[in-house]
Formats: sequence, structure tokens, C-alpha cells
Amino acid sequence: MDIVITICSGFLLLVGSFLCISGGIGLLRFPDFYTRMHAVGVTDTLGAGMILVGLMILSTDLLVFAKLVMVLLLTLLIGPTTSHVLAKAAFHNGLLPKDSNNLSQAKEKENTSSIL
Amino acid sequence: MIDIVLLTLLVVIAIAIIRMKDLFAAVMLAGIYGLLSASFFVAMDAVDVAFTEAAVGAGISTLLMLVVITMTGSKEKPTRHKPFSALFVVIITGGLLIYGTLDMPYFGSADAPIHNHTSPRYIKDSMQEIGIPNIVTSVLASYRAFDTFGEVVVIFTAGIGVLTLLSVARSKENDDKIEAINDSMHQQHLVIRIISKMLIPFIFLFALYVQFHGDFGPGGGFQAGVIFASAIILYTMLFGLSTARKVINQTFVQIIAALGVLLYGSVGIVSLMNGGNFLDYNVLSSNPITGQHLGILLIEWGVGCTVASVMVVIFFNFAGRRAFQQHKKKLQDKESSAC
Amino acid sequence: MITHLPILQVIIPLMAAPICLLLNRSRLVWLFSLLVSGLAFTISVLLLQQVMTSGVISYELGGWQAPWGIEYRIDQLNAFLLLIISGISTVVLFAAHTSIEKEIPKDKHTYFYILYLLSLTGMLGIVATGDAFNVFVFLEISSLSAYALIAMGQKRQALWASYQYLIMGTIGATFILIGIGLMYQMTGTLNMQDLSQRLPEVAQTRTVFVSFAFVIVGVCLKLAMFPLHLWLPNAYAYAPSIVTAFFAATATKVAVYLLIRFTFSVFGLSFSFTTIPLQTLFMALGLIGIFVASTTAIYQSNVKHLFAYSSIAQIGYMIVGFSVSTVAGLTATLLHMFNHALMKGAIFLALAAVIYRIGNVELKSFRGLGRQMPLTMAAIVIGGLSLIGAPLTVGFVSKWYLLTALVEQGWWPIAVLILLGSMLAVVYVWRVIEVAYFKEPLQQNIKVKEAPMSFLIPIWTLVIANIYFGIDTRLSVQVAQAAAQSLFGVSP
Amino acid sequence: MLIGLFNDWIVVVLMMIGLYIVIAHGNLIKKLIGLTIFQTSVFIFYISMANVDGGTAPILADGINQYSNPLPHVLILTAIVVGIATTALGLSLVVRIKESYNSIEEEEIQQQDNDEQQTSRKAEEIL
Repeated sequence: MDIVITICSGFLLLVGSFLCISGGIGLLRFPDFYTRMHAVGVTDTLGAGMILVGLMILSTDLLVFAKLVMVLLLTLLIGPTTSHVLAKAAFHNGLLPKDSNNLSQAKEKENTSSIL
Repeated sequence: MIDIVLLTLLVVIAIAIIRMKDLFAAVMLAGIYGLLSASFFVAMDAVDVAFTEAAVGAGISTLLMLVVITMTGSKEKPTRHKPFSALFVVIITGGLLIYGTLDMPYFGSADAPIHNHTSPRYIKDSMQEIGIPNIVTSVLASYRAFDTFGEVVVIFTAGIGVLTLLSVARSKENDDKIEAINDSMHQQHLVIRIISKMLIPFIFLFALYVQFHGDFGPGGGFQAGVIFASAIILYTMLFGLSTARKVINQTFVQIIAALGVLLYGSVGIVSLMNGGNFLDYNVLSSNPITGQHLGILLIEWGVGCTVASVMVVIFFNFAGRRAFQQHKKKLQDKESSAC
Repeated sequence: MITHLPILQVIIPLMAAPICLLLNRSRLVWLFSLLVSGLAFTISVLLLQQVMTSGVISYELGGWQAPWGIEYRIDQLNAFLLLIISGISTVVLFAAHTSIEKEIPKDKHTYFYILYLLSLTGMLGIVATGDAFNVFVFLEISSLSAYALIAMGQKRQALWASYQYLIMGTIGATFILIGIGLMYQMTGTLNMQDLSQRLPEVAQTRTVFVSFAFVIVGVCLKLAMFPLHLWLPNAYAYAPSIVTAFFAATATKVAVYLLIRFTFSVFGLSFSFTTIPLQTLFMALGLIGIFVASTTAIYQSNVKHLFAYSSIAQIGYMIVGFSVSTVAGLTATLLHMFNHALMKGAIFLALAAVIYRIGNVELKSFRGLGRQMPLTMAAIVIGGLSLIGAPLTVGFVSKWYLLTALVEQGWWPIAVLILLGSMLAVVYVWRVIEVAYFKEPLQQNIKVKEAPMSFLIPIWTLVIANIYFGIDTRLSVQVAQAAAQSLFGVSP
Repeated sequence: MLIGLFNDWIVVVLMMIGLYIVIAHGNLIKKLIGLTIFQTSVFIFYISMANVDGGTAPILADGINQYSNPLPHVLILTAIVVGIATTALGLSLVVRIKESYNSIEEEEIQQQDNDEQQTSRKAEEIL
């Protein structure tokens, strides 16, 4: 049983760490703001989430487990929201994606009516 | 090892701040600097300090600076004169400090004087004398409670100072206009509004947890106060200042700030009345340990109340000033266009 | 209650500040703060009596023994300073209600009194405490309230002056913090008494030397000692006049106190004056300060600026007395602290009255005021004479003691230089007198009347004190001498 | 010696960077940022002096007998609060300065003050 738990959590931690590193590389290598933000978003939610799940499996104390669950839930809530807000703010202030010929119309649309 | 990595990162960021001409980026870097130093504090086993630094250095102070930048513009003009005199001062001071470090006890050595004179008593006897596991809280709230009282007064002073400098005489008419601006600004943030509404109760809950858990783990009145205030500040940012002011009356918040200081002080006065010295909690109850517990609980509440309300007052006044400026600018624009 | 006097001294104005916020009626708050300040003054008188009769009072906060908890330690020096601060504060506060009516908008009056009380608390706390870190905390209370009070001035320059003061003050406080940290690192204690016992063991280390340097530079920034004085003139000139009167009379004294406390009590005489060439350095800086500041004062067109520079010069005299490092020299410094508080309090309060009547203190607006505001101007003249050091005023007493101390050491040239410095004071005081008494009044000021009683009473209280302590020197000299002797460890 | 004091030296460098920003830069907000860095570095200095090799956070628990020194932690908690208080007050001054001088650059503000003084001097001479 122990070995299964160790392998499972180790695998999850590894995947999580890989995602975090790839997110970091993406942040440096991607061409424009929106794609970079995508990379960071992956780190924030999936990478951190995987690591948290990996740690959860390892935890023996119920209190620690509960705390990790709380952290995971909050990350899942906050990560995407911040990405959303960032992208929206950038778009609102006139930053267009690099390949943006067909997006300028969308921008106008956003200016005229937007609730979200 | 990790401390050296963190320190190196800190140096890199500090140098980046020197070179940055865009104030927005500089402020964000300063926030990162705060966060990194908080991580360094964790590595140095100073969890309470790390908590506070993360809340203050990376949170509140960055936030305030951002608000100010929206009012002042975010470009730094290059200075014309060469900074030789500054370099001179800095090199002299730094050289002196390096010279001073030469005789210092080495990093982490257990036989340094600071670990052998006063601190052993705190570590060994605080459990019998005060009865709570977190030594930092024991020292903060009992052995050196008067410093903490001073700290609360400092924050109270800052609140009053900001009030004198920034408070705008409020009239009904003014408020309505500010409200109109706010409404137009805050129409669009539906997603973040909903998420924040879900989160705010949790933030309050967490603040209360930190407030009460300060005896057993990292935390205490100051951290709790900052977290509590940050929930209100988040609400204010998303729903507009006038809405927030309807929910939380600013005069009321000011009174809470004053009451926090008074609560702290009256614990001391009560111990005077009971025949002890100022802030001697042993006389608060028949059993000294219970007295200590009671005293610490009460003064932590005093700290929490004052810190939370002063932070809210400070933010309200910065935001209020901003709204006032925007309003004035609009009026001026109207006048000039009418001409 | 008598055993709790040391803490009540600080805690009463401290607790009064938040209560003011709850009262929130300008007149009521004023009366309340006046009452509180008066109470603080009474306590300081009692404390001084107690110290003079029965020696040092130690008060352990929280009931914790000294190096572990914070200790309040009142000796003659502290008690003397407490008396000066709370006394001046009470007298100045008496005029506050009338003065700020014209200078500060109505809705900020409550904040003004709160900050005033906090600033008083800060100064009293710095002086009363026997713990090095507690000094830092109370230093920040007094500085933060000072920044806000100065920024309340009417002109926009007040804001800029306050900002500059904030930067300089914070650098100074952080330097003190570094110094305290190094001290703590070498000894493991923060209590001043304990530090003074444990520092000699490690006195030869480079760390202690650097710690000393940082504390002294930090204090000198707060003190506005000569090369570090740049923040002071504008801060004093543009602050509301009541604030100027209060700070000019007390704030620098607190910094001088810190200097004396750290050099004499904490680091000890032998370290401060034999290991380090502090004596020569301070003597030189003090003398240069006297001459540079007095000369600059002569060229000022704003009278508040003029007397602000004069304050820097007077700090120079205190520093010279300090650097003689004998009982006589230190007595002269302490006396001059007391006397300077009296004269500058009187002068700046009189200037506040002028601002109340005329609206500014440009030298040109003083024309003919000698006839229109005779009592106010007479106060400035007597204060000015005191600054010069004319006989029958307090200024004479402290100059006399300073000169005796210098001559005792055989430092004739310096004594001569001090006298020359006083000549410069004659010049700048004369400029004001000349304009006020020998020129025709300005057209727009022709209807100006004498200042109201709420100004005249505090002004003349201080002026009479100026003359009284100039003639009957028993009280001030006795206390100053006792304090100096106890610092040198000489039994009287 | 290199390892033993290395941390302290980096901290000194950090402090000096902060101080340099305060003195050399003319922008008022940048100065405040410099001040924060300066103060934070002093905090780092205090906290690193509290550290003991093999110690843990000063929260009493069974089976641990080496703790870091709690006193510097307490001092720095207080100092952090003082720092934020100063920053808040400084920032509000900056807001007011911007309102009345319409600039947050030291040189421009000094310039405006000097100009004002000169005009008033001239007015005096005419009188």
C-alpha cells in the first residue's frame, strides 16, 4: 500500500513540477502577452494543483489534509479569475495579440457592449 | 543554501528597481522584494515576521503605492545631475557597515551573545510564566507589551496623519457625483465580482482564525487586522467607494480605531487598579496564567481592531481623494469646453 | 498611585489622544488636551521632586524584570527633560485654540489636537524609557505626528518641507535602528542600564564602534546638527505657528537628550570620549554650526526662517558644551536646553500672535509693529536679548556657564569664538527690532491691534520665566548640576 | 569568515541600494520605494541575526530544544508596522504635493519654490 501511495504522489509531484517549469519557460519564450499569460495560468492552476494533490496523498494528518484541500479549492477559484482579469484589463487598455488582424473587430465589439 | 539564493534574488531585484524608469514596474518589483524577503524570513524560522511582511510589504504597501501612481502618473523623469554625492555617501556608509561586520558573531552560531543573555529565559520559562506555545506572541504581548502598545499608537498616528492630509470635506452633492463615476467604472467586472463575493467571507473567517490562533501558531492581532482590512479593501475596489462607504461608515471605523487603542490601554489601567504595574497581566485574574491569557487575548483584540480600521481608513482616504480629483478634473474639462 | 508616576507621565497623554477622536468638538478637545497636558506637567513636577530627594526611580512595565521586560528609568536628567517638555507643551497649548482658528480648517482641528498629544507622548516616551528599542518606537510616534503637523501649514511649501523631513527623519531613525541592532548583537540586551554594563567587555570590537557611529549619526539627523540640518529651517518656517513654537522649544532638546543618554549612559564616558575623537569633531561642528547658521539667519527675509536658523546656531552652543565633556560643560548644555526652550517658546509664540493679526511674518510686514503690538514685540525683544545672552535673562546664565566651563579647561580661543557668535545674534535680532520700532507701518497694517489675551498670557508667562530664571538661577542650576554630576558618576 | 559573514555583507549591499535610491533619485515615489527597501533590508539584518544553526521557529513543541531567538522577531514585527505607517504618510504627502505643485520630481518642485521666492524678492525691491 505504502509503495503505491509513494509512487502515485511522486508521479503527481513530478507532473506538477514539470508543468511549473514549462510554464516558466513559456513565460520567457512565448511571443506576446496573451500566450505568456496562458503559460502562467497553467502553472497557477494545473501545476500547483497537481503538486497539492500529490502532497494530499502523502499527508497523514487529517488537519494537514483539510488545509491542503482548502488551498487547492482556493487556487482553483483564484487562478483562473486572475488570468481572466489580467487578460481583460490588457485587452481593455488596447493591447492586441501579436497576430491580430481579425481581432480588431472583436475589440470594437467589446468596447460597445460588454457585461462580462 | 536557500537563504543565499533568496538573498541573491533580492539583490537582483533591488538593482532592477534602481534601473526601472517606469514607476508601475518599480512598485511591482518592490512588492516582489517584499514577498521574497518574507520567504527569506520563513527560511530564517521567523514565521510571524514572514506573515506580516507578506501582508504588508507585498500587500498593503504595494496597493497604496499603486493607488498613488494612478493619481500622480507613472513615469520617472531622468535626473540631470550625476549621482556622485549619493554614491559617495552610500560607499562610506556601506564601507563602515562592512567594517563593523568583521567582528560580528558568525551567522547562525549558537554561542553568539544574543542567544545567551536574555533569550534563554524567553525560551525556557515562557511556558510556565505565560503558558502559550508561541514564544513570539509571549514576548510581543507580555514581556515587551509596551513596545506593541507603541506600535499600535504608531499605526493610529499614521491613520490620523493620512486623515489630516487627504480627507475631503464630504457633502451629499459631492458623494452623488463620485457615485456616478464609480458606477460607470465598475459596471464590467462581473466575473471577479462574483468570485470575490464568494471569497470575502472566507477571508474574514481566515482573519478571525489568525486572530485567535496567534497563541499557538504564527499570527496575531496585527496580521489578522491586515487580512480583515484587505477583505474590505477588495470589496471597495470592486464595488466602488461609495457603495463600500454605505456598508461601512467611515466615522464608525475611526471610532473603532480609537477604541482599539483605548482597549489596549485600559488593560494596562486595570492592572494598575488591581495593584500591579502597567500591563502586568498576572493581577488580572486570581490565577496568573489565566490572567496572562486574558490580557493577551484582550490586547490582541485591541491591536486587531486598530490595525484593521486604520488600514481601511487609509485606503478609503486615498481612494476618496482619487475620486475627488477625478471629479474636479471633470468639472474643469466641462468648464473649458463650455468656454 | 505615586509609584506609578513614571508610566502615568506617558500614558495619560497617550490615552487622551484617541479619546479626543471620540469627543470631536474643537473647543471641548482643546480644553481636554490642555487639561491633559497640565496633568502631565504636574506629574513631571512631582517626578522631579521625587528624583531630587530619593534618587533614581525604576519602573518595570508589565512587572517583568529589567533586561527581559521594558524598564522606565527616571533620573535627574530625564526628570528635567520631562519637566521642560510638558511645561512648554502646556503653555503653548494655551494659545492653540485662538491660533489655529486662522491657520487650520475647522474640520481638522480635532486631528490637530490628537497629533499634538501624540507628538507630546512620543517625546515624553523617548525621554522616560530605559530601553533602547522602546526609544525607536516612541521616536517614530513623535516623528510621524510631527510630519503630519508640519504638513498642516497653510502654504504648499509646508508639504514639501514635511516630505523632506520625513525622508531625513526616517533615514535617521533607520540608522538608529541599525545601531541598536549592532549593539544588541554584541551584548544580547536592549536595556540601557544592562547595555552600559555589558558594552565595556566588547568595547574594543569594530562592531561596537560602528554601532556607536550609526546611533550618533541617526541622532544628529534628528537633532539637525550642523551638516545635517537642512530639513529644519523649512519645516519650522512653514509649519502652523503653534507647531513651530512647540517643536522649536522641545523637539531638538529631545534629540540632544538622546545624544547625551547614548554617549554618557549607554556607551560610557571613556568609550565615547577617549576611544573615539568625538570631542574634537563635535567641538568643530558645533562652532561651524554657530557661525554658519547665525550668518544665514542674518540674511533671511522671513522672521520664522530667521529664528529657525538661530535655533540651529543655538544647537551649536549645546553641542560645544557637550563636547567639553566635563561636569561644568554638561551643566551648561543642560541649562541651555532649559533656557533655549523658554526663549524660543516665547519668541515663536509671539510670532504666532503676529501671524494671527497680520497673516504673515515677512520682515517687511513688521514695520511699525512696535507701536501697534507693543506687548508682543516687547516679548520678541526680551527673547532676542536672551538669545544674545544679555544679563538678567536666562541666555546670560547658560552662556556664562558655558564660558566658565571652557575657561576652566583653558580653551580661551573657543570662548572668544562663542562670544563672537553671540555678536552675530545681536545682528539678526537687531534687524527685527529695527524694522519693528524704527519704521513707519505698512498701509494695510495700520489698523492692527495688540494680540488677544489668549496669546499674551502664555507669551508673557514664558517671558517672565525668562527673566525670573535669569535672576534666580537656584532651581535650574541645581537640577542641571545634579543631572550632570550623576551622568559623570560624581556624587554631589 | 567568508561563509560566516556572507549573509551580512549581502544585507549591507541591499541596505545601500535602498539608501542610494533614496538619495540619488528625484522622483518622490521612487524615494519612498527606496526607503522601503532600506528598511526591509534592516529587517533582514535583524532576522538573520536571530537565526541559530539547527534551530526551528520559536513555537514550543515537544521534542525540540533548539529554537531561534524570538526577540529580534518581536522587534521586527514592530518595525514593519512602523515602516508601513511611514510609507502611508509619505504617500499621502506625495498626493498632496502632486496636487499643489503638479509634479512629483524633486528638481521641478525646488525650481518652483525658488521661482516663487525670487518673485517675492523682486516685489519687495519695488516696494
